[in-house]
Amino acid sequence: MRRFSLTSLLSESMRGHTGWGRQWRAPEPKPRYDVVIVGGGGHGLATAYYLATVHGITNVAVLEKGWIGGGNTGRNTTIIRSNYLYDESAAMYEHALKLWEGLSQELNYNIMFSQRGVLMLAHNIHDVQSFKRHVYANRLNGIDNEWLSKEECKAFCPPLDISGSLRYPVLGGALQRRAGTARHDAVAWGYARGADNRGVDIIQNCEVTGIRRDASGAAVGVETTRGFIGAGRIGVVAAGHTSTLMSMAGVSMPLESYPLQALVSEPVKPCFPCVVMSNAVHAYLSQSDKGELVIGAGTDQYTSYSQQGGLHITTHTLDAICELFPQFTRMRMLRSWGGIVDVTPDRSPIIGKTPVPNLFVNCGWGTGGFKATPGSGHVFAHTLATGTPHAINAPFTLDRFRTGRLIDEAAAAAVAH
Amino acid sequence: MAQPFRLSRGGRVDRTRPIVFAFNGKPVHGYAGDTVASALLANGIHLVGRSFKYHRPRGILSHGPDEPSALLSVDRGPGRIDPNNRASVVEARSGLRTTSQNHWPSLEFDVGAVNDLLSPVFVAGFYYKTFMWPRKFWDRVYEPFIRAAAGLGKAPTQADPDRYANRHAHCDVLVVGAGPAGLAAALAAARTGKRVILADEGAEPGGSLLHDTTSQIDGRPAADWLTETLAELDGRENVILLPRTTAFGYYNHNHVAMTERVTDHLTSAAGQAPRERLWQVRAGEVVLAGGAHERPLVFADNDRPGILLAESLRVFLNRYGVAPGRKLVFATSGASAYRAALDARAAGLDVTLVDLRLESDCGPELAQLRGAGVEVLTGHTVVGSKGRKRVTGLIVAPVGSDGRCGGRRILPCDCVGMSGGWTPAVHLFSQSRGKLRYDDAIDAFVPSISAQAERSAGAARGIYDLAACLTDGFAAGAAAAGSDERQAFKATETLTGFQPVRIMPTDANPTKVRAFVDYQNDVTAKDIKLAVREGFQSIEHVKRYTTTGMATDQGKTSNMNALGIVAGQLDKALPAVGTTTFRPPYTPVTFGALVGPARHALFDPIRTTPIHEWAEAHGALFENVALWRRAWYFPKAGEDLHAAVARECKAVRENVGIFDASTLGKIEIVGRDAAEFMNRLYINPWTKLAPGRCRYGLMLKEDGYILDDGVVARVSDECFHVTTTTGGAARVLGHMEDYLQTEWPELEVFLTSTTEQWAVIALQGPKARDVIAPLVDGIDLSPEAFPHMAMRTGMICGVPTRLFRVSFTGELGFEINVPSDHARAVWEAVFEAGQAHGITPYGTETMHVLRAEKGYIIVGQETDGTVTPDDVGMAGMIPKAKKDFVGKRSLARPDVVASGRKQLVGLMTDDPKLVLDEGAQIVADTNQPIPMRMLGHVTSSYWSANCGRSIALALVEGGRERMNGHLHVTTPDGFTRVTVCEPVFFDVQGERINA
Amino acid sequence: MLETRYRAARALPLGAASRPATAGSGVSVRPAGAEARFSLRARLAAGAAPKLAGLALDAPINTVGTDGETWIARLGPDEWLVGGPEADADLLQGRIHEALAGLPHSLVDVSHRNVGIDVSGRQAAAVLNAGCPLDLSEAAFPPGSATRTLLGKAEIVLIRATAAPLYRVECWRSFSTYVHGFLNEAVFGVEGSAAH
Amino acid sequence: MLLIACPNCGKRPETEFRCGGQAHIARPADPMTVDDGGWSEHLFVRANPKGVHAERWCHIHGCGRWFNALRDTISDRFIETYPIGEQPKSGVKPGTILGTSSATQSEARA
Repeated sequence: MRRFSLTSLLSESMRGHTGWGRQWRAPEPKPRYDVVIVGGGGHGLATAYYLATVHGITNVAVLEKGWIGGGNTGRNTTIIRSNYLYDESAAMYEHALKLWEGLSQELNYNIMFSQRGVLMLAHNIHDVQSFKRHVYANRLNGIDNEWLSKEECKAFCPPLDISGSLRYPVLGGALQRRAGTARHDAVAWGYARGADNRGVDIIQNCEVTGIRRDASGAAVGVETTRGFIGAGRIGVVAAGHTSTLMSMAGVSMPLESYPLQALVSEPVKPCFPCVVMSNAVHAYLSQSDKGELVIGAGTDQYTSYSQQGGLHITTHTLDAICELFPQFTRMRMLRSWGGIVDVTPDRSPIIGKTPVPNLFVNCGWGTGGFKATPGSGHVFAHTLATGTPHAINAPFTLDRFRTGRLIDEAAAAAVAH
Repeated sequence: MAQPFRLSRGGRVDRTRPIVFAFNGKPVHGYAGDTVASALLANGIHLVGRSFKYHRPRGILSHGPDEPSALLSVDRGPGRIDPNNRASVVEARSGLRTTSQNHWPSLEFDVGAVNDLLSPVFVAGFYYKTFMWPRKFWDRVYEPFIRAAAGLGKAPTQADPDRYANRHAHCDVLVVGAGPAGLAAALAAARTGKRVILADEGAEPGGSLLHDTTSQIDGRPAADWLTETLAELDGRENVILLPRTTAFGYYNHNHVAMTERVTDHLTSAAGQAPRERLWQVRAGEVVLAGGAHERPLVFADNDRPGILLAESLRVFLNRYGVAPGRKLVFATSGASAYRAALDARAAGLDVTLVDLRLESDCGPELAQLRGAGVEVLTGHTVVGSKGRKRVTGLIVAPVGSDGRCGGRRILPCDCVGMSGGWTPAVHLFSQSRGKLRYDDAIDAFVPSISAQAERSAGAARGIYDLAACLTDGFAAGAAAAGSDERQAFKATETLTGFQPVRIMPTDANPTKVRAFVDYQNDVTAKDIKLAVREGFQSIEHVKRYTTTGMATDQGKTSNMNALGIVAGQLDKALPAVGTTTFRPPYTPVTFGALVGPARHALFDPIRTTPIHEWAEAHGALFENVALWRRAWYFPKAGEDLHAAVARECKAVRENVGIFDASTLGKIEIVGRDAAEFMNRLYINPWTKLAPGRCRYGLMLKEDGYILDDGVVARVSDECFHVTTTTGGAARVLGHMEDYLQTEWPELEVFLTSTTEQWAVIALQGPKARDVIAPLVDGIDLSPEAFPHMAMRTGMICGVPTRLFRVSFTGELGFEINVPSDHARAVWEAVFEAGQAHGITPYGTETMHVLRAEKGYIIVGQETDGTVTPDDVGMAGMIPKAKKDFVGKRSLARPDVVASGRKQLVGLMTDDPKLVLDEGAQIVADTNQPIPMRMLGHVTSSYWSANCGRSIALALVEGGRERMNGHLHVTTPDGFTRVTVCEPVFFDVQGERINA
Repeated sequence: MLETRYRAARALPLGAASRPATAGSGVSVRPAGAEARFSLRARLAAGAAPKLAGLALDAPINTVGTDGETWIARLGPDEWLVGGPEADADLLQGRIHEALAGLPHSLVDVSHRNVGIDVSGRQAAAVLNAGCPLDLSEAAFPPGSATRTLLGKAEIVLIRATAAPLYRVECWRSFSTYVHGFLNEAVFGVEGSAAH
Repeated sequence: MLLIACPNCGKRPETEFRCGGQAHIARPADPMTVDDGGWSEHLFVRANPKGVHAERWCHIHGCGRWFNALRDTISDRFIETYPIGEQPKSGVKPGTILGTSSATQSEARA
């Protein structure tokens, strides 16, 4: 692998950049791999990378039906934070955040992890209680998250209006300073390059059409549009398409796939320093390094694989953005897009074994998957390599829906009374 | 005033109405009907901006929405400044102040242009390869530098004084685009009598007919046909003609979103009219007639100011009467540029044309142009341009059939019109999720399989000949309206046909050539090739890695060239590389238009009760609860929250308090099976509840967790008056209707929301009875006749009431339900009657404290969607004999019956003055290492004036086993010790309530 | 004393609302006065079609009938909204019970829950369409139409009883400030339109 | 925004409706006799098909009635809507993947 650095960049610039090779190969699939990962998004590629680097398992294929990073990895608002309430979620996302902090160097790929801080605004007394509950829980879990008065919020995010004239005035906020954003595409490409360099085969335009099981019921490989590929273990990491894939092995999942929309404005000079989230009015806003305001919208109410939602979801989101930041009404929406998010009943992921031997699944990240990418890949690699879950993903079983041991962050945030 | 490049005649501008606007502080003169671009060109101004990355001088490329380079900040007055406006679509008017962007200190002398020298380093994706060391530098040095360099104009900083409107509309046929095909389609559809909407993004409908000065349609000049057609459409009741209206989004089920620009072009204040209007059209059928976009040619330094698209050059000549130069060179690989050259020649300009095609591949246009006395160099490529802030010459060379270039020749010029062929505007078709097909004959993707009820017509599907466009449009319009009518139009033959070219052949070292593909994002052909070499081979990957097609023009001029270069590099057929999926919007849309009226007071409804104005007049502060605004507390002069609440709390327990509980949800449940229905929905039993009696009801979701609670009165055998929480009203009614309609349709029960029919005045405190006694008619208020948890109907202050004897404070209490329009009067009468008893109005904060003193839970505060009845000590309400109710089965799940669940307890701090933070976490041992084991959290915490100390409720793991034990609770700077106690702090025996 | 003082005085939430809004569009937005309203729920037996004020309850869903004073809007298969003069409230209630004797039904007084706003004028439909997503053309929403729907972020019942360009917007009390404000804003929103 | 044919009110915009998820999941007659696995399936496991989906909708801001629908989750096109308690008439089975045949084309216009 040609190492990326200022030196190599400068030396290449002398010769028209003709010396850069492929960042990852385009190999033909082998007949069999120790591990086959279905889904070439950030989570799948990270899984392959950590299988190779942490567990020394390099006879690995990542199968992607389209192009890598083309699903939710490339369709989100790139927010990264770890200030979750429950121990289980906090451990997972903090594990990821720690990996994010060194990821550019680890991958030798600038994924532009920007710790500009994520500020969650409290607009009513219930928000205040809920956010303080998070702040205290995070403190005891060793996760940075601090309560800011509204004046401190304004100091941290000057575009904010704290005059009290808003429909839902800002009462304060919870700030995680280590949180921020990253360049989503680069995450997929960086992991792909790192995994490929260690021998992992990344096979694009290869759609899985079936999961083959032996007489004992164990999974032994996948049928694909490029033929059968044998596998010691199979890890399905396919976000919105998980239900479809798992049904190929006869496994029904507690999942529903919804369209999730996001949009960006035209690029402008820096005008917004951090990430602001407002659950009360449903607004998520940051400014990309390119200058676009990046705005997350909500999910549509129905399941769909169309990657297209309704206009009313967009307008509803912009209502909230322009209520919080009335100076932005003359900005323009440049692009909008939709992803397919797979949502579990408790809105927490499922990572681990399935009823089918040798078949493992990592899904159900809902709207929160991007931020977990390195952590998710890391613990799933452990699960695939050892056949048992890592301590961090052990609580995120499929079985919890039977026992009732749910990890319901959304319910914990509750509703206004 | 002098407009040196304005032709002496021609064009559709109104020469009797001169206008003047500012560009970078200098006056620019033009005429009504000009765009900012045409007026600038009329004044010889080509340099209008600096490019995104390299800060290269840039001019005006296009006349329309595909313009990538000429982006200006436009100032229309205070609060009305916005960036990134395309000069080619902003209608010029007096008073505008326009400024160029992305340069320092000035447009002419831009320090950022040093980036151009560094361009060998700043190639596609260079930033992924560097800026990684030292690690800390990213946030502090590199990223701030990149951010400052990026972006185009400056974001607005003031609130926008303009108004925006929304309009839902329906029609049988929506026609998008009022060029020849769209007009013919609208005509055909309109003649059937169906409802037609015709929308066009231009200031004037007509499309190419507005600058077609030579064609004839059915024997008369095209302009005349246009006038007649518009007159016919305008005269029809069933047609809505919308100029300045861009259809930008094609959503599900023929929902098409369009923005109409209503006032930006008006000089005089437009009264109260909105700036823009969002049209949300639900169309029976859609005809897409959005035309086609011209492709630039990709050659070295093809981005110099003065180099325009050939057809745009023709538009400036014919529509605006502006000559973008005096000595013109057209460079082309197709026929349409010949038409522009002919028109330029006819306008008296010096014209040369360079055609990549061999002589033998050219059509009749060649002879035509030569016949007009124009020099035409066929079989010639363009290898570069001369000039810096303005093109001064085009470097051309003959190219052999082997692709080799012959001797170079410089054609001096002050303006270039280039044409690399045409790309149908399939954006909306693609948004509708129709499938595209690559048409080899015209080197373009065209609509193939529809996914919705739409059809494309004319150039939008690759039909470029005028007569064919008209005929096609008419057929599409008629078919969309369900008519078999067809009409064959006759028109002057259009010069069509081109030879696809990705990168112009060149003799230069390809690693040195900078030929721009995406002008705005400064993406060169070299960048695209680099991306492909590095393994980015899907067009989506190439886009994301190089940023080609990601700028504000969304690749309208660049996509096909980029795609072609990728295909060439991979040696694949173009369709094998695929095309990108188009997503809304077609052109950028202001947030304001999308928000419409939903701003300020109309952002979200503010729900208020009939008592609201009274509370306001009595100094209440309010809190938001769901959509409601509720009185929070009633401070007297000099009181803060703490002091006011302490006073209110004491007043209730000592005398009497009055509280507005109107926001509580209310549902009237009526029918033969009402009790059975209640049995199934609540954990409690209802069959034996006597009419006139009340019961506290608790409702679960099917997953076993608490959904809502409230007091329920049985009005009669077949009628219950149910109350819900304020925020839960709609949710509970929805939950009930769902079960009633879908699970138990056999039950004869009807549900009606009466939340707003009844206002609720809560009167709480030992003197409550004394206050209302003189006001009530027909109800015996004595404790024997009217015990706690009873409901009576009668009159109060002369209006009917359902009077509840209930208490959320632990005191003697009444909740007076009266019809809402009478509530203010009754409230005032009660307040007046209460004066003698020390009546005190109180708000939600005091309500919270008083109920916490008694350990009454609030759903949503003590519970959070993961709490069961047993967790809050209410499992005893479930009758043993009850076989089923919603949520019962889930209460038997292994982890729900397991020990160690969090249970509701009270907490008392060692320091009685210390009020815990709500949300504070609880641990057993403060010396354990992080991560600590948390046992639960504080759900409610207050200063209790009545107890003379702080009190708190908490959910604690195994809490009921920990009575009188010590735990530790987080504080802002550490921990504090607490003692676990029963969750009741005042009147533990509960005697006061029965007073 | 108290009785006479309060019985007559219904304090309507928009009672103090500003003058009827009219702008260049000529649309008038006017809060209605005090009226009696009932939510009627009933399961009609096959063939049995009780009549009320001469209006059949089995009229198609989403239609309204009126005898000039009383109006009955059928909002769903088993739901009607009935309106009439304030003074006739008790009478009306009695008549409904009488008409439905023997049929399972529920009649709930919602006079104070609902607030009426009348929108009239040539462009009334366009004003409503600022927030109402329905097709309000003559063909799709002719005189005699009534339905529950949305206006912006509020639920309304929209009633067009007569041929005049006059629409009754009924909403819940606490939404009336929003709905009234929305309609007033929408009056401006139709200005400057190229389309009429 | 979808356009949904309410069986009572005809085609109305999606914002008037609330989606209630998968249809035809009947509440067990006696839930206490269902084992933990079965109850978990009842509560949580959903078909989530890429293709035809049977789902519940409520015309909450219209007639207030619940009904069922068959919708293709790939194209978001409705195949039919039908009353609660009934089965679809079209005979299209949930889970079916519809092609872009001319038949479905004409449905786009239906």
